[in-house]
Amino acid sequence: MNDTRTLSAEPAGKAPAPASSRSVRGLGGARHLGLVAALVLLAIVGLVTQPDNFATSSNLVSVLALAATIGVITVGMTFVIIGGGIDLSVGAIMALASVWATTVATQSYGPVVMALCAILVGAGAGALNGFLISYGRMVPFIATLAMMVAAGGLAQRMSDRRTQLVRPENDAIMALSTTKVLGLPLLVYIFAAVVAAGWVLLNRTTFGRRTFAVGGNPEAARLAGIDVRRHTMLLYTLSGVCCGIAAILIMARTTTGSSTHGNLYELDAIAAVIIGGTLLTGGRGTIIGSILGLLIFTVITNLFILNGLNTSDQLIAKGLIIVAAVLLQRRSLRSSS
Amino acid sequence: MNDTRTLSAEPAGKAPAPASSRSVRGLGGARHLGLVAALVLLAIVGLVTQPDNFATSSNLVSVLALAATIGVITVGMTFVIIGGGIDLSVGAIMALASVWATTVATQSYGPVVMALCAILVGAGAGALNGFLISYGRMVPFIATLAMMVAAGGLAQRMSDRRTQLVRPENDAIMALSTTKVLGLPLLVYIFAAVVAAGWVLLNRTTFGRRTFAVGGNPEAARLAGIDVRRHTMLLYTLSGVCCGIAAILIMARTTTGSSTHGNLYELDAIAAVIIGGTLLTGGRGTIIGSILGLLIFTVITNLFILNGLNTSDQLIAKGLIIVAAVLLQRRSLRSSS
Amino acid sequence: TSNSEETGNTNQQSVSTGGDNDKPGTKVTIGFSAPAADHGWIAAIAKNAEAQAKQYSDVDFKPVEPTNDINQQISAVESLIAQKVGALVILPNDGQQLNQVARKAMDAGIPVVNLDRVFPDKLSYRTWVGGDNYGMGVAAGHYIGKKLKDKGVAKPVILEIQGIATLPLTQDRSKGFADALKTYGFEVTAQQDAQFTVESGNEVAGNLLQAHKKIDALWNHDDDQGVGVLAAIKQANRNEFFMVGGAGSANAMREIKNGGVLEATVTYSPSMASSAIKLARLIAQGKGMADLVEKQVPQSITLASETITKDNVDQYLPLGFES
Amino acid sequence: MQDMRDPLLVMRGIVKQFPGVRALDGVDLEVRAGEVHCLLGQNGAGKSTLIKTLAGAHQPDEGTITFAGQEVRLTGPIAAIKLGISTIYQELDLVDGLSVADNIFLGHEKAAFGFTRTGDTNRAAAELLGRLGHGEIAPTTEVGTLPPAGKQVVSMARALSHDTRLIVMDEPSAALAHDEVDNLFRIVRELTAAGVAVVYISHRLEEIREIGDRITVLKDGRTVAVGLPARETPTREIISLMTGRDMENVFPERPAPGSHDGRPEVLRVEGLTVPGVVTDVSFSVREGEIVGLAGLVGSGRSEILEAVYGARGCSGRIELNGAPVRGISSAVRLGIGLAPEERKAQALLMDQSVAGNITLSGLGLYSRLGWLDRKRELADAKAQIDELDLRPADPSRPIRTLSGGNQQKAVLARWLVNRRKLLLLDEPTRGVDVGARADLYAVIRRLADEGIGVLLVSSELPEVLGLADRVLVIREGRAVHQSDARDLDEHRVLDMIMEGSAL
Ligand SMILES: Nc1ncnc2c1ncn2[C@@H]1O[C@H](COP(=O)(O)OP(=O)(O)OP(=O)(O)O)[C@@H](O)[C@H]1O
Ligand SMILES: Nc1ncnc2c1ncn2[C@@H]1O[C@H](COP(=O)(O)OP(=O)(O)OP(=O)(O)O)[C@@H](O)[C@H]1O
Ligand SMILES: [Mg+2]
Ligand SMILES: [Mg+2]
Repeated sequence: MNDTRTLSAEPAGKAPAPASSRSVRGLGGARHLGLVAALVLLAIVGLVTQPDNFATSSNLVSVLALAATIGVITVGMTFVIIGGGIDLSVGAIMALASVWATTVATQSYGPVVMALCAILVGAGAGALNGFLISYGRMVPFIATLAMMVAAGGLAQRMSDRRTQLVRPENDAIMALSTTKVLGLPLLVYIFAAVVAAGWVLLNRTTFGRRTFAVGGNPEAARLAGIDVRRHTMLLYTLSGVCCGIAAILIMARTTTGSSTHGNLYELDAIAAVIIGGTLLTGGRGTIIGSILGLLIFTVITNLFILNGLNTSDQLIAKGLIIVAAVLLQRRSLRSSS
Repeated sequence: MNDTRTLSAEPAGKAPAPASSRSVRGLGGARHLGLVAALVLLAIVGLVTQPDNFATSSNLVSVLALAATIGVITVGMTFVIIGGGIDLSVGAIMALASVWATTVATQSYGPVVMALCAILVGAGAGALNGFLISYGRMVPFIATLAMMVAAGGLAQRMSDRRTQLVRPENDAIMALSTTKVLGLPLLVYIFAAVVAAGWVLLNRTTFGRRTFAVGGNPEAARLAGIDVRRHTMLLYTLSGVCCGIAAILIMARTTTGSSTHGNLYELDAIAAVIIGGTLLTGGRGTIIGSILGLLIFTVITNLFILNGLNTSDQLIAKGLIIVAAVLLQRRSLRSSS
Repeated sequence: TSNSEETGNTNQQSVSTGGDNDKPGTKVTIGFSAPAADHGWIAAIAKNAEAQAKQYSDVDFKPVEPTNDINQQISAVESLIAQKVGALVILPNDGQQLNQVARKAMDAGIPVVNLDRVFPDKLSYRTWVGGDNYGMGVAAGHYIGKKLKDKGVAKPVILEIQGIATLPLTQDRSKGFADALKTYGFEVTAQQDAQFTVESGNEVAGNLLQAHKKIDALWNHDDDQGVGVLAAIKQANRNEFFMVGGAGSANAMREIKNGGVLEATVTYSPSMASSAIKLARLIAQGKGMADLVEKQVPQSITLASETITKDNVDQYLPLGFES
Repeated sequence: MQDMRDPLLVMRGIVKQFPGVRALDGVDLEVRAGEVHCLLGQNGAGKSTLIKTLAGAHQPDEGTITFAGQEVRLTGPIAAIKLGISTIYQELDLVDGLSVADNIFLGHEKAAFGFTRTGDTNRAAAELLGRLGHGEIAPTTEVGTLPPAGKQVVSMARALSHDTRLIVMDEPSAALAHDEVDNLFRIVRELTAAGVAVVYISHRLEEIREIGDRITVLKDGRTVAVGLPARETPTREIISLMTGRDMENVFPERPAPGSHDGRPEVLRVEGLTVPGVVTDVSFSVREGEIVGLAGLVGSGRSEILEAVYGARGCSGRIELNGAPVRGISSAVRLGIGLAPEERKAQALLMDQSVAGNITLSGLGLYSRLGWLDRKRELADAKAQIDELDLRPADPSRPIRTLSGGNQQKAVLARWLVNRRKLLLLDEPTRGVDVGARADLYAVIRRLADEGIGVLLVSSELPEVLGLADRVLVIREGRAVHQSDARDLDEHRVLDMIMEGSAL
């Protein structure tokens, strides 16, 4: 055969990873170099400006604990966006789940039921999103916007707009945030477990493959015999479940359920996913990238507060850092090709 | 004349409108029937629940005045989204423009300079967005998110987080909201003028045609000889200009410039555009649809105000109405094919 | 912070002890507009106003959609003006931004009772009733300053967690706090702002505690976000300092009673909404205040900010609002 | 077991209505096991629609489908796949973000309890690719990085990955060059030898002759001929069945050799180098001359066109009528037009009308200070639609609903409204039917006669040799030969383009 080289041509622009780096690609090798570089730069800034406070274990634990809640949501969001959708309702669903789980009735059954309740509420709301989108054929942006508004209202109604305390007898919930194993609070382990499970689901299962297909080319997915609608339902349900888990974490951290929880989380989660290299158009993306993107945001906030910057300056700096991080990442992608 | 219809493809995708409805299509005929139906339904609800208050001229004026500010922003957003982008920074740019225009220095030059200042600030911020996106090749979501954060911070810094009053000698600005011509305040005319100009620009000029091309298939647009980058720059600049005009209107309405203006306007504007039938993926959409979408939101709010519904119930109802409106619209599209 | 046992609705701060004034008079429609009730204190404001109005058979209460968007609030007030209500009670999102429309109401002959956040133009309201934000900061500053002075701490680390930074009330509170501390020769070491929500309080405090390994005192402007602040303190396992709250929620009072990091809170009571309704009714009916000599309601009433500590908490508990 | 002469598939009276179009209007089709059944018809005749109903992707409005003696209802793609019907679609439907192996096994992944078995998947994919003669495509490559021909191979591998009794191939050779078509035929023969039936769609009659057994001809959504013998039926008869008209010569008359000699050069290219793809290519195109570029897929012909158009970074001199070309806008301003290779990705606005697509690069012609004169715009678009016999002749129809060949005509029309000095045509007749092809050739020649220079890339040698005045043979990015087209024949050119690269 003489046509051997012609059909496997690698276009320069798209930067196929060299064979040696392929094995790590799934785990976030070269393609995440820019993000890692941004994180390292931020860490250096932290070390220089706050030598005593930044690199302490308690500060790092605190950063992880702060990242955990949105982190869990970000995992679900990554699936939804890779699958070609978007979920604006994550914050509101989390709020609703936290409120539902802290009603007097639910609390009377103890912490396990509370946790289950949060997850079920999340799953239910997510499934409703999925239903509206796949079977009702609504645009994801609008369907989840409607859910965001309605779930927020329901959460307010249910809680009568009050902050609901987790009762002392259910302090097993709070223990997630106060009990430490090997120096890390339990909720960090939950976060890690969700990330790991998300990674495996995305990269090692047929569900994950099909998510890429559904997002990348729904018509091709349909012709390949994939039930695109069912899959879409599942994606939003998964995102809802993540919101339910996040609700448990936020209850643990704040000791409350409240309709004000999760305000603007959707923006943070989407931004993390996109900074992490997932395309808003679907079909491409990684969990690791999203988590790195999120950590960048969390570390920025941490650095600002450690350095006592006021909010206005924080905001300006944040804008600049986002731009810098993205340009840095693109640069590293280009040079790695 | 049956050839006026032929240059813009049918939005209903596969469903060409029947010949009879074609003549009105450009102005938003059949394709917007669902939206109009939703508006009519809302009006009926208004008439039934508030027979004395809803259909009064003062209430309708109030609805239009309320819609004007976001309305102007929505026009710019429609261009950006048809062009394949998104602009999260509209609210923040409006806030920044309002703050800049109400600084002591600017106010000393009188109302005309204030208005020019607002527009220039908007244009500048928009152009920077466009630059980052087209020449810096950043994802629009991230670039404008960075701008949203940074412009918000800058507005806070500039105003020292205080609300800046428009000084009495510059009350020509306030006059936009208080002076009425034929019963309507001037700002409603400004709104109408922006909508009309937007419609003409989108449907009757090469700029508009190229916007569809750039959003629909940027590679094809490039190979057809369109300078895609320059066009993208212009689109975001246009959106920025709209934010500047909106800043003038908000100054007129509130008599102030403030960094808190425009909070979450981006979400409302995007939602209006999408409910109006413009695709988030670009290449398709209408100004009229966006404005109808916005009016639906505004009328919903107005109805809630008139009926004194409590917030939680409002939110739940709003979510349901959004879903209903969209399903109604799709139904009408289907049956018109 | 409520759980059902307490939601038995004992603490709606609607009181009717106005002597003859509470007897039914001419019928009055009172329009009411406030920011969105996404926050315990504001929710208490809305509830108190409604509950107070319900006490009077001669009051027709017309609340409009609460919103955090100034543009919508303007629209809401416009609609009340169009409906020709007898009096308006307005808690603006921002006094300056709502000034024009309030003025419009006054010009149309509708008396406006300005609640809490003040309009800059005195022609825009008939009466202002509100808390003393500056005084609140002063009270917190004095409590912290005095206590640290007594302990003999030389250069104390004093932190401040504000509410929403862009609100004038936040700036007033911070100014009062700084001024009061100055009288002891102290100053604020670090200041961050939160969003009045539990979760933002938790996040800001979580980070702030990392920045300062040893703290002497902490003032948190708002007891709603204070729940999150307290949780963060617990999670960081810190107790070397004491904390002062703000507003006076029932939950904060219970914490004070139990003894812990939270030692005091300075009040900023949502009961002002009940008072505002009462005043609006009186104004519309042309009556004066029973305990005053004057025949008309005063032009401005500033509530005092009180300091609640373990010593007097029992006395205040019934007034605490459930956040 | 079934007898070879019993039909494996019988479709009767299939009707499929789209809004405004009756794409299928009572089609019959009979396919036997082990045969290559060719489906012919003009662009828009309904071939793709028919095979989509067979694949379960469309639901027919009327008609019956009998497969292996059983009447079946194909409720979705899965149903068809389960029966053993696999399809290679005309518009390659692959997922760019997934690897080659994942694409091949999409929907029927090799997995245990939902966990993919990556090793197995890659091994099986490598085996299929090897069987297709493309072992060099690594199963882990992301499909988006493959050239069109590579994607075609992956689609084929996907079809073969199922246990099939019938494979439908919708214009599989459109994206392939000469030698790869041979490879494709080898595979088809292997399949039919094993008793698999193949439905083969192509606009290239010589392929039908070579590989086909029987022919069914569609016209305007109806079957007009069934089971004609593929080798014996005269070309003239086939064409007249398809088009309803007789056609004498496919290629138009060429001017005498050397008749361009004295005319000025429109395009002059010197030392053109695109790093890694094209090396030191020099040539010129004179007024009224059609210059063809012959070469293998991947030899760099598209890159040469893109470089001339200013769409690709390169070194060397490119001049149009003496003025240097710098970037696309300068190319367009100077009077160059490009009809790119992948119409869907590079040329068309799928959401826009036919007219909107045609006038896209000529908007300046109809505007004053940016204001569009839509009446003139529409009149021009309509004129080109009539001129190219684009069907349906409705300028307001969304272009996505047109058949592939008609879409291609719209791309050409774009540069006919906006008159050019130099036209760059990259595979201008890909997917275009015989009748339309002759029309296109005539148009191209007429444009040349009007003085326009044309640079033509085609993977079909007869097209290059029959249409061009002069031919440039490209091998691995270098121009290895240049001469008058009449001095060349297919054999010689093939020798030249393969020389040195054969194993
Ligand atoms: N989704 C659709 N909506 C509306 N019309 C369609 C659609 N798909 C195809 N058509 C129309 O159906 C007819 C048949 O199209 P089809 O794609 O089957 O033709 P074809 O024979 O495959 O042509 P080609 O050789 O160009 O591929 C055409 O008129 C086409 O415009
Ligand atoms: N975007 C790209 N980046 C890098 N290399 C590319 C790109 N596109 C194509 N190539 C490679 O450049 C070489 C030349 O490709 P080109 O498309 O010019 O070939 P061609 O002769 O036009 O063949 P075809 O008949 O497929 O058009 C091939 O190896 C091809 O794979
Ligand atoms: Mg076809
Ligand atoms: Mg090519």
